[in-house]
Formats: sequence, structure tokens, C-alpha cells
Amino acid sequence: MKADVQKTPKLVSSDPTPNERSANLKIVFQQIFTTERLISLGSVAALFILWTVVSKLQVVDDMFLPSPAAVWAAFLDILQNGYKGTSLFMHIAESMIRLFSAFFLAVVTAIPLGLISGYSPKIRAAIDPFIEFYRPLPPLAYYTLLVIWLGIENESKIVLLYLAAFAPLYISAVSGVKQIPADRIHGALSLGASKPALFTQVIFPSCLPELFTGLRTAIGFTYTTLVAAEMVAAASGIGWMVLDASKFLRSDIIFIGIIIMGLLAMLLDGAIRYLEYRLVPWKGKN
Amino acid sequence: MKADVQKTPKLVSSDPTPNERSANLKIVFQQIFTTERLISLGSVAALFILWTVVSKLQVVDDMFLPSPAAVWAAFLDILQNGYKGTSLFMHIAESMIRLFSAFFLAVVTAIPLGLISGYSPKIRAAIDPFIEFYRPLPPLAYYTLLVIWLGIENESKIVLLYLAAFAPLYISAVSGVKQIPADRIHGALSLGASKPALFTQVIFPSCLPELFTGLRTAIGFTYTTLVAAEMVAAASGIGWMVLDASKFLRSDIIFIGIIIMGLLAMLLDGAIRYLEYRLVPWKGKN
Amino acid sequence: MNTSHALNLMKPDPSKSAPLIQLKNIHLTYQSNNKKVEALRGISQDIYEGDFICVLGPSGCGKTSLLKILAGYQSATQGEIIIEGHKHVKPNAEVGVVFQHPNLFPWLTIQKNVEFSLKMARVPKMVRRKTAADFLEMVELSKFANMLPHELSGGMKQRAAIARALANDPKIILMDEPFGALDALTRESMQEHLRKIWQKTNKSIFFITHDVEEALLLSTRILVLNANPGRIEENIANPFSQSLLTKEIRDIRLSNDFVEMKEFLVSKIKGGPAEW
Amino acid sequence: MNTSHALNLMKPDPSKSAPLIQLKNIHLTYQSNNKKVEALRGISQDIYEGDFICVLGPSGCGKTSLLKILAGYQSATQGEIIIEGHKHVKPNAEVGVVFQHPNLFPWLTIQKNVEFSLKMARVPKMVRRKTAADFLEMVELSKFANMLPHELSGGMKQRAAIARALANDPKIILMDEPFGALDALTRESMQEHLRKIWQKTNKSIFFITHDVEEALLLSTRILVLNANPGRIEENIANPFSQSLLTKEIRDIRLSNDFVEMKEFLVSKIKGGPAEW
Amino acid sequence: SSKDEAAVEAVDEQIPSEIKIGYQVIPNQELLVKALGSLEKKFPNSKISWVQFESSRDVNTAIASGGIDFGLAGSTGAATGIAQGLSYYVYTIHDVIGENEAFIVQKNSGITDMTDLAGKKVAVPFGSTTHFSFLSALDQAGVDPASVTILDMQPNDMFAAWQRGDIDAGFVWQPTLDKIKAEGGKVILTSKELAEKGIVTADVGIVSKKFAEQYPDVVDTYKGLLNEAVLYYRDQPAEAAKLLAEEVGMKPDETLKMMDELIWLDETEQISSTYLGTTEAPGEFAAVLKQTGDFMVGQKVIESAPDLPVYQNALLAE
Ligand SMILES: Nc1ncnc2c1ncn2[C@@H]1O[C@H](COP(=O)(O)OP(=O)(O)OP(=O)(O)O)[C@@H](O)[C@H]1O
Ligand SMILES: Nc1ncnc2c1ncn2[C@@H]1O[C@H](COP(=O)(O)OP(=O)(O)OP(=O)(O)O)[C@@H](O)[C@H]1O
Ligand SMILES: [Mg+2]
Ligand SMILES: [Mg+2]
Repeated sequence: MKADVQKTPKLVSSDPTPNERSANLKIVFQQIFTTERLISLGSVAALFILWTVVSKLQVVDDMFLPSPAAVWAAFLDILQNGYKGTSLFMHIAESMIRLFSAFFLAVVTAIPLGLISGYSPKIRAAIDPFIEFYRPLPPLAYYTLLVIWLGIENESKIVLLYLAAFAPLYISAVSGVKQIPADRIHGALSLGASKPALFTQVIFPSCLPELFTGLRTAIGFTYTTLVAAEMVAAASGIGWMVLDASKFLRSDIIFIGIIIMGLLAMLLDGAIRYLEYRLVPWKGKN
Repeated sequence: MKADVQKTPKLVSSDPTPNERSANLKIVFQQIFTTERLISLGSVAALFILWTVVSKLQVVDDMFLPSPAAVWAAFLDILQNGYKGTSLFMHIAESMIRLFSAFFLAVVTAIPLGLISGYSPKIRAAIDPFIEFYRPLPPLAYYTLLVIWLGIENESKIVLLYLAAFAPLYISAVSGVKQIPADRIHGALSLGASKPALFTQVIFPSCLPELFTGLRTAIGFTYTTLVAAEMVAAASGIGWMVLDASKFLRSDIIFIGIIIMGLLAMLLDGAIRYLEYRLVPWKGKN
Repeated sequence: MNTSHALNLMKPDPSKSAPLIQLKNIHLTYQSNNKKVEALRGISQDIYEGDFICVLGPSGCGKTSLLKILAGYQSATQGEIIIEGHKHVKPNAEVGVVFQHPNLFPWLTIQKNVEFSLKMARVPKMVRRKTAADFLEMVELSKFANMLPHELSGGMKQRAAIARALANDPKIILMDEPFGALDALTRESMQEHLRKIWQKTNKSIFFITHDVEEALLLSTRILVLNANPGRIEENIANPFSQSLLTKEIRDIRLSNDFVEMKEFLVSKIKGGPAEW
Repeated sequence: MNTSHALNLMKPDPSKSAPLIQLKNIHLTYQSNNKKVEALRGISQDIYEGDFICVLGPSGCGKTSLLKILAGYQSATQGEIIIEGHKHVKPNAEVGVVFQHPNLFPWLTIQKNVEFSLKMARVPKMVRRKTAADFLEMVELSKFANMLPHELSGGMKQRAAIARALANDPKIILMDEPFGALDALTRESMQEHLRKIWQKTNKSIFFITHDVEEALLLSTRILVLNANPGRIEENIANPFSQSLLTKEIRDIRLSNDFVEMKEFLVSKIKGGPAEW
Repeated sequence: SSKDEAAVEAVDEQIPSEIKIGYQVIPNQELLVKALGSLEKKFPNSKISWVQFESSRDVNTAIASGGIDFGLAGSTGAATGIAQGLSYYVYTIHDVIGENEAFIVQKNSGITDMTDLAGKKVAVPFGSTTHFSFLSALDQAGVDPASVTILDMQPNDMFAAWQRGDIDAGFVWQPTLDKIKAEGGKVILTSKELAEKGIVTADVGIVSKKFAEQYPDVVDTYKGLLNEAVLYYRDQPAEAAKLLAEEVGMKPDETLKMMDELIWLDETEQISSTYLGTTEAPGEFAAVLKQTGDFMVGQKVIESAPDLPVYQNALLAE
């Protein structure tokens, strides 16, 4: 008999015997701690040891490279006492609120616009020049204009982040639509799909894999814009914290801020990847 | 007879008659001014007209939105007299030198490393954590550290830009290698390829399409980092010019600076696309 | 034997005079860059209810182009398609299409794929669930109703695509080399089952293939197209369509008549690749 | 008729006693997740110079796996491959491979693709240019030497891939359904030309197909594999290999013997798709 | 030739091949030296690099990385730097801040003094002298900083925000101060007034310890040139203003007004006990720095500040 179903979800329903259980545990262990994961852990550990040794040997000034202990102490301090009157959690929360507001706005505008642009070359022709023009502009170059236009409150910050997120999302939506095979559109029409149904039921889900790639790029780029957004008139936010610390040469705070930002970004990226895995199980499988 | 060759380069060798020539001209004209291009031109023109009208009507302050005439005057002024003692050309050149030095360094390091990482999961496991960690970090967050470590000269600026370019190039090289069909590697081995030959003659060219995508992303991201790089201790560069102008709220200079940056970026992107078209003619054609 | 209609094998045919679909003098010329390619010239054909028409022809003769015009995906340079007296210009639910590639919606389960056209027609949920289940049963995929397309094999996907086209209850189903990508064995069983479905539903089918045996084992009528420009070279009633109902396929295949008919059709398909 | 060697049709065969390649009791078990799949069990076969072996079998029976082991892309769980007395473990220039997909290097011209193996072997530029030109002439692609693969049709690319494999002068060429993706007509002319090339060069060829006719029209020997686990079901000398040299293909095809042999082989290929 | 090399080396020991000065665009003695080109004339064989900075923060970073030899920092920045253990000396006071930095409020905001600020939005550039001045003023008036919304803004952003009515007040320097005044701003407190109450702010010259110890003569020479510039300004203010106008990109009369708002110190004033003092008797400026540092600690801006002798040792007096 041919194995016709390529992937059948299997559920082990009967209770395993103790022996099987220990064998299973071993397999689970092997699956979690693959050679690759161990190597990754090892190389992170190696960097950490190098860092400790270098700062122990006092080859460079503490201000240039704070010791792991100092960074850890700074972390505990801001965890307990906050930084400049705001708790660490609130700094992170403020940044995330800005990030997600901008991101949400970008998702609900850039994606529909991108889908329509992808479908109609004429609309695309009208919109593309602006996107292509502003996309590579350094956010810092036009931030002052945004502040002049929108003020110093969250608006200008959110718009800056919004613009950062917009272009990658728009572009991924356009390219997603362009990649839809003509047969799929034709097929849907032959099955009686109307124009609106075509968009919501066929074009949108078809683009999901591309849109997730766009989401990841967009969140990455928005994230790198975060510090710029918190340069003006902010007194909170994880980006502002790093900037402020660099004003007073607090390398320990800069370090801990950067580590927090890096870990947060990896978390966000992981979350999107997980969402993608759940929502687009067919990605890459034809 | 079947049209066996899917694309045969055709050279018109015989001289066209005058009649043919005018027909040809018409066709060439139609090919250059497609409906889409005309729409794009139209929408850019529309924006321009809107801009003129709004600033003519004086609805907003000149500082908020300088008139096209004022921007044009500012352009002519910096074209003739330079900006703050440096000619416009030199500002652009300084920025481009920083950009290209960084970019060159990134290309010659990130691509080989990425190719090797793509080929060996173990090496990838050792390197990936660092890339994944620093990739989404806002350049402004760690720029202060770079300045402390490397000083205020071009080094720290170039390293900042280098780091911006490194991650996208590395990632594209890794994903390029991962996408090479196993059959191609096997096939090359069956044709007697040695390990080094495999890398230079098969793996590298196989990745070219992905690498070009990476190049475009990298130059885009490096470009957006340019202003940040010219924030500290610079007195030239197009990014510095915009920053300096925003210190004095010279909206006209900000505008012209942004327009120049946008056009330059489109030019760079176009150049890479052209290179890609010349060097990777097989892209997207299977 | 030009436009004569083959025996309808399934049932008495009271209305021989009213074809379901008429192809009227279809011409198609592609304009690519500065070159014109005449893809189809003067194709006329009547299709009646219950017809199973197979189209044979060398690569590039215009089979797919003809199908696209029939489906309404593309308009002819000249000529028209009439379905039950009305001009057919846009794709709609009357004309079902099965592509060479299964072309299912990858984000919908098999069940939801089959339901798609019913949902578009705003059929109530309960009804469409029942209808889809019936068609999945017909193509023997009931067990896989809740799986996503990528979890099934090629043959199963193609069957689901056929069920999807049937669920919509179109007047005619167009198929463009639907079994071309399958291996020989899967292919044979798919052919058998397509015949069974056709017999059960008595739909009209317009079926493109480049496999002469396939055409002989399925059709009631065979059109042979030839290239440059694409035109009907032969239009013959399939002499085996009657015996397929009664005899073993194996015996038909081994018969001399069959082998000779096959060779005859192959010889009619000209204009193969110029090289080699 | 287990390991007897078919007639070598091309030339006297002085060294019947020394096989070029020996497959010795090959076993292969895949371990995927926590499941074991026995893909091949106890495959033994001697291959002599000038042999043209066709391998038939249902989908999933292990044909490709066997070819990969022969090529050195994969190692057997048990058993070994001996080439001229030496164990073969890694892919090398002695064993050429032609894939189902042409698999040319898209950045190299056809000429450079064919030269590739010669460049790897550090053959001087002039010599390799000449050699490649000869092989391109053999596959009738001289006119297209300077084009890139994407500018050619599927059949032409597949011919170039054959030329590339030949240029390397391997001891044996392995082919995995090389004509599977081509349309029927192109396929037939490719078959004809492969026979011609084989006759000219007298290479050993190991050829996987699922088309029984193709096997009968090409091989000197036919292996039928069956699945679960993959093992040799039939191993027969092709009775038509002699007559292919003298008679018209068309006549052979029409002969009763041929049709019956075909039916016999089809009946031997079991384990097709379980459904339908 | 070995003799030649020795000679070159000897020269090298006294005069560096390059002198890197991190300056800021403030119309004071240093900018005048730059405009006069007197340093270039004095050391024709050395390369003089003038590197422009925007804030004390960047100057601190730059001197820490060895990117510059001399720098200009606000007293707040210098106090922070010394507290963080940056290895540099304060060798001169480029200017004492007077009326060129002021606290300015929207005319119609109803703010008349510091006690009216509760719940208002005030912008200052964090880490700058005005940051210190503002916090000190609040402290003196007994206002809890937490009751005021204090925003971190650079002067240009402050001006834009001001025009839009986004902020109620700001503590800022020239030329933004004048621009804001022109847009309906009312000055209610200047740094001069604060200085009279003992809250002194200044722009100071800093030199890296390494450079000062290797080339003490160069530092002295430079100090001499700075003094000459002060005298030139006092002598021919109009000429000096014309020179500086080009550097700051404003009209000479505007420039002169700004120059006059600063307090310029000549050599004798610098070594007086009010300011840098001498090695034997360190001036009161060390106390100003100490006070600034302590205050920043109190405001949790920095972690800790050292004792007075550390600041005294950081003064490079005669
Ligand atoms: N979009 C197009 N633009 C220009 N020429 C086209 C286009 N589509 C098809 N053609 C040409 O029209 C002719 C008929 O093509 P068509 O795809 O209909 O042939 P076919 O019979 O389906 O071939 P196959 O058996 O290979 O599928 C060919 O010569 C082809 O090159
Ligand atoms: N990498 C693998 N891991 C696990 N199982 C595999 C792997 N490759 C192949 N198999 C299994 O081994 C068996 C033989 O596969 P193989 O591809 O060799 O068959 P085949 O005869 O070439 O089939 P086809 O005619 O479809 O190409 C199949 O059951 C297949 O599912
Ligand atoms: Mg077709
Ligand atoms: Mg296979």
C-alpha cells in the first residue's frame, strides 16, 4: 500500500510503560538539545566567558566595557528602582505601546492598499513612486518634519514608526498578489466568486505567506526605528533609556538596555514565526 | 515547426526604410511611455501641484511647508555656494564614501561567512545567535558604544554602516545556500567537483539571485542608517546636512536634502537592479 | 464526418437539435512584442449534453488557448462561444475547469475547497456541507475531508479538484491535461474513475490530453488539432466508446483495432518538435 | 533467469566474467521521526559494460533510492557497491547522473555546462572546448552552444544534460526518469536518440522509468521492483533489444508480442496506489 | 640621517603633528580663536582639526575614545564626565553663562515663577547646563520635579513644539531663545540671575590628561591665544562680531548681542579664586562642579559623584 497521506498527525493514546517512557524522554531530550542548539549555547557561553575575562583583566576601562557583574547589578537596580522615575516594566510597556499602535495602523492600511495595488497595475503605478521614494529615506531625516507637523506627543512617534512599518508591508502585499498563479484567480472566478469575495477569500489568504515575511521585515525595521522615535520629547521607553544613559555615559545601563532590546526583538520575531506556523501551515509545501 | 528556443536575441541588421522607422519610433515611444509610466508621472505631478497650491494659499507656515519655489531656491543656493563651507557634491561624496566603504567590507565578509554558514549547520549554529541578537537592534542604541570604542573619525561611522549592511547580506547568503537543490550539489560532485570548486563554481553562483535581493535590502537599510552615522562629530555628508538644517529649522534645506537622498537611493537601487539584470539573467526563469 | 455528433451512450437524446455549447468560428492571434502568433483559426464545434470530447494535438497547437476561450479567461480575436443561446464572455459558475495542476486553495480543507463554489452562491451552510460530503464520497475522499491539500498525494488532490468542479454543478467541465502530472498507475485508476463519474452525472466534458490511449479510453468524440495555425485536423466519433461500457479495458487495449486506431491518431498528430 | 546477462548487441563481449559494477545485497531503511521505512531489501545485480538496464516499478518502491546509492549520494544500510573491484562510497566522476529535471547550471552556457566536468578535471582549455563541441554535436545542440539553459526548451535542456554526463566519460550513466516531464512526442524522439548515443558510445546505462513501453524500446535488460520493501520482482532480458536494431519501431509496437509483453510487465508492477 | 630623525623626534615631543579640537558653535573665546586662525599661525607644522559637536555628551564620548585632544563642554557635562572618571582636565572657562540661557514661558500660560509650573510641560535638553539650571531653580523654589512634565528636547525641536503650542515653557540658549521670544515667549529667569544665587553654569575647556601631560607647552600656548582673543573682543567688539557672524551664520549685530550676553574671562580672571584659581589655591569653580555633580546625583541623573579634591585635581591651573 502506498503511503498516500504525506503527513498524518499521530496521537499516542495508550499509556507508555516505564521503559518506553524513559526511552521517550531520551528522544524528547535529543529533540530539544540538538547538536546545533548545544553549539549555539556554547558559543553564547564562550562570548560571556570572554567578556568576563576581559573585564577581570582590566585591559579596558570599565566605562568602555562594564563587567558582567556591573551590568547585572545595573539590571537588578533598574528592576527594583526603575530608571529615572519610571519602572523598567513601564519603559518597556511604553515602547511596546508605541510600536504596536504604529504596527496595527500599518497592518490595516498597508496590507489592503498593497493587495489592491498588486491586483491593479494602474493603482500600483499611481502609488509606487511615493513608496519607492520614501522607503529608503532615513527616518531621522524626516523626523524633524514630523515633529513640526504633528507635535511632540506620541502622534509623531507613532507616525514615524508607522512609516517604517508601512513600506515593507505594502511591498510584501504587492509581491504576494503578483505571485498568485493566474490559474488560481481564474479558478475562483469559474467557481462563481464575485470581486469582493475574490479579494477576501482568495487573494488575501493566498498572500498570507508573503505577508508574514513582510510582517517580520516590518517589525524588524520598526524596531530599529524605535530609538530614533524616542529621541524627541520622550521621558520613557526602552529606547529613550538607552539614549539617556548614553548622555551620562552609563555604559552599564546602555548594555542592559541593549540586551533587553535584543531579547525583546527575538521574542517578537519568535512570536510572529509561531503565528505563521499556526496560520500558514501550507507555507513552502506545494 | 515548434518554437524551440524560448528567447532568441534578435538583431535588426538591415537598415529600416523611412516608413518602418517611423513605425519603429512609435513602438519605441509606446514602450517607453506605457500607461503605467504615464500614471506614475501624473501622480507625481499631482502631488507637486497640490504642494504648490497649498503653499500658495498660505494655509500653513513656511516653516512647516516651504513652497516649491523656496526649495528650488535653496537647491540652487547650495548647488552654487555649498552648505556650511562644503559643496553639495562633496557632501554627497562624503556620504557615499562612508556608505560604500562599509558596504564593500560587508560584502567581502558577510557573503563568504554566510555561504559557509549556509553549508554547515554547525558553523551556522555558532554564529546565528549573535546575528539574530544584534540584527534588530536600533543602530542608535549602540552607536555611543561604537564611538567610545572606535573614536569619532570615519571608523565608527563606517562600522555602524557595516553592521547595518552585514546582517541582511549574511542572512541572504545563508538562505541562498539553503535553497540550493540537493540535486545540484550532488550533480556537481558527480561531475568531479572538489570542495573548493563546489564553493566557488557552484554554491556561490547558485546564490547570486538571493544575494542580489540581500544587496538591495542591505543597501536600503544601510542608507537609512546614514543619518544616524553622521550625527556625531561630522561636518559633512548629506545626512549631516539634513540634521544640521533641522537644528536651524531650515525646512527648505531639509526638503531639498530629503529629495536628494530619496533620488540617490532610487538611483542606487536601480543600479543594483541593473547589475542583477546583467549578471543574473536566469533569475526567476526555470 | 465533420460535425456529426457521436452516440450519446447514456440515455435517449430527445433534443439533438439544441447543442449545449457552440464554438462558432473561433480565431485567436497573440500579439507578443512586435510578432503576431496565430494560435487558432476557424474552430467550430457543437457540444451536447453528455458529450465527452477529448482534444489531442502536438505541443503548442493551441489546446490550452481554446480551453481558456471556452472558460472565458481569454477572449477570441474573432468568433464566439454560445452557451444555451447566450454569449459566454466571462468566467462563471456554468463552466467548471480542472487544471493540469490540482490548483486547490491551500488554506482550505478538502471539504471547504469542495464547498467553495456553494459558499459563493450563498447556499446555506447545512446544505453545502451535505453536498460537499456527497461529492467527496463520490471521489472516495470522505476520510480526508478535514485535511489540508498539502497533506494529500497528487492523485488525491486531483480527485478533490474534480469534486470541487462537480459540486458547483456546471453545465460543462473543461479539463486541461488533468492527469498529465500523475504516474502511469495512478493515471489509469483516475481514468477509470473519471469515466464512472461521467456516467453517473452525465455531464459534458471537454478534456485535453496528449495521450492518445487516454483519449480512446475516455471520449465519445475525439478532436485532433494541429499547429500553425491551430485548427481541427480530425473530428471523429470514438469507435470504442460503446464497447468500453461492456468489455474489459484490458481486452480493448489488446485488440488490433485499438492498436491501429492509436497508430492512426498518432500519425495525424503532426508538427511535433522540429528538432530530433 | 536471475542474474544472467542480456545479449550485448553492439559488439563482441570478451570479458563476460568481469562485471563493471556489482550491487551486493543492498538494504536500505529510512529512519524518519520515530518510524522506520524499509525502502530496499536485498538488491543484487551485476552490470556489465554496454548494458542498458531499465528499472520499472510503482511509485515509492525505491527506484530513486537505489539510484542514489549507486551514485554515492546516500549510503546503504547494508550491502555495497563495487565498481571495477573498488568500493564506491562517494559521488565521483566515474558515475554520471542525469536527473528527471535537467539540472543544468543556469549561469553557464550550454557549452560551459558540458565543459564543467572537464574543467574540474583540469583538462586544458582547448581540449575541453573541442570535447564539449563534439558532444553538443552528437546531441544536435551545436547551434545553441552559447545560450543559457533558460533560453532552451525542456527537451533541449535534457539533451544538454545527457551531453554533460557523457563528456565526463563516466563508466556508467544513471538516469532517473529523464524523460518523465516531456510531452509524448518530444519523449519519443528523445528515446530514439538516447538509443543512438548508447549505440555510438557503448556506455553502460541504468535507466529508471515508469513507462513500460519506454523500457521495452530502450533496454537490454529490465528490472521490475516492487514495494514494501523494495525488492527485485522480475529481472528479464528484453526480447526486443535485438529486433530494435533491424525493424521499424512502429512495426515492433504493433506486434502482438510487444503488446502482450507490455501487458505482462504492467501486471507485474503491483502495489500501485491503494485508493481507487 | 639618524641625526635628522632624532631632530624630528625632538620636535615631535614638543609639538604634536596634529591637534584635534572639539568645539561647539557658541560665540566665545574659542570660536574667536578658530575664526582668527591664530592657532594655525602658531603651529604651522601641525595639522589643526576643528571638529564640531552638538552636545557635551558627544564631547565626553569623543574625548573618552581619544578622538579629540581639546573639547568644549558645559559645566554640567564636565561634572558628569569627571564623576564618571573620564580622564581629562578643565583648563579654562570659555565663558560663564549669563543671559544667553534663560527660562522662557508662553505669554498666555499664566506662569510667572517656578511655583506655577505644576502640571505644565517644560522642555530642556537633558544633560545640558540648562537641565541643571532648571532643576536647581525648581529646587530653590521648593517645587517637586515630579509635579512637572519635563521633556527631553533639543533646541530646534523645542522651537517647533513651541510654535505648535505643544509646550508651556523651556530652558534654552541662543539663538533659539531669541526665536522663541519672537514667537510670544516671556523670559522669567536667566542663568545670570541663577548665578547670582550661586548656581553657576559655564562652558569649560577640557583637555585629555594624556595630551596635557605630553604637551604642557601646547596647552599653555593655547591658553595664551584664548586670552588674546578675549582681549581682541574687548578691544574691537565689532570686528570680533563680524568674524564670528560667519561662524554662527547670523548677522553681525545679532552675533554681537549674543557675545555680550556671555561673560568672557581674561587670564587674570581665570586664575582668580572665583574661578580656576591656582595649583596652590584651587578656585571656587571646583566647588561649582562638585555642587553640580552632587545635584545630579540627587536628581538620580548619575549614580555617584566624587569628593571635592577630585574636582580640584581636575582643574588644570597655573
Ligand atoms: N500569452 C501568450 N502570448 C503569446 N503567445 C502565446 C501565449 N500563450 C500561448 N501562446 C502561443 O500560442 C500557441 C498555442 O499555445 P497553447 O498553450 O494554447 O498550446 P497547447 O496546445 O496548450 O500546448 P501544450 O500541449 O504544450 O500545453 C503557442 O505557439 C504559444 O507559444
Ligand atoms: N529521505 C527520506 N526519508 C524517509 N523516507 C524516504 C526518504 N526518501 C524516500 N523515502 C521513502 O522510501 C520509499 C522509496 O522512495 P523512492 O523515492 O526511492 O521511490 P521511487 O521508486 O523513486 O518513487 P517514484 O516513482 O515516486 O519516484 C518511499 O516509501 C518513500 O516514502
Ligand atoms: Mg496546454
Ligand atoms: Mg523516484
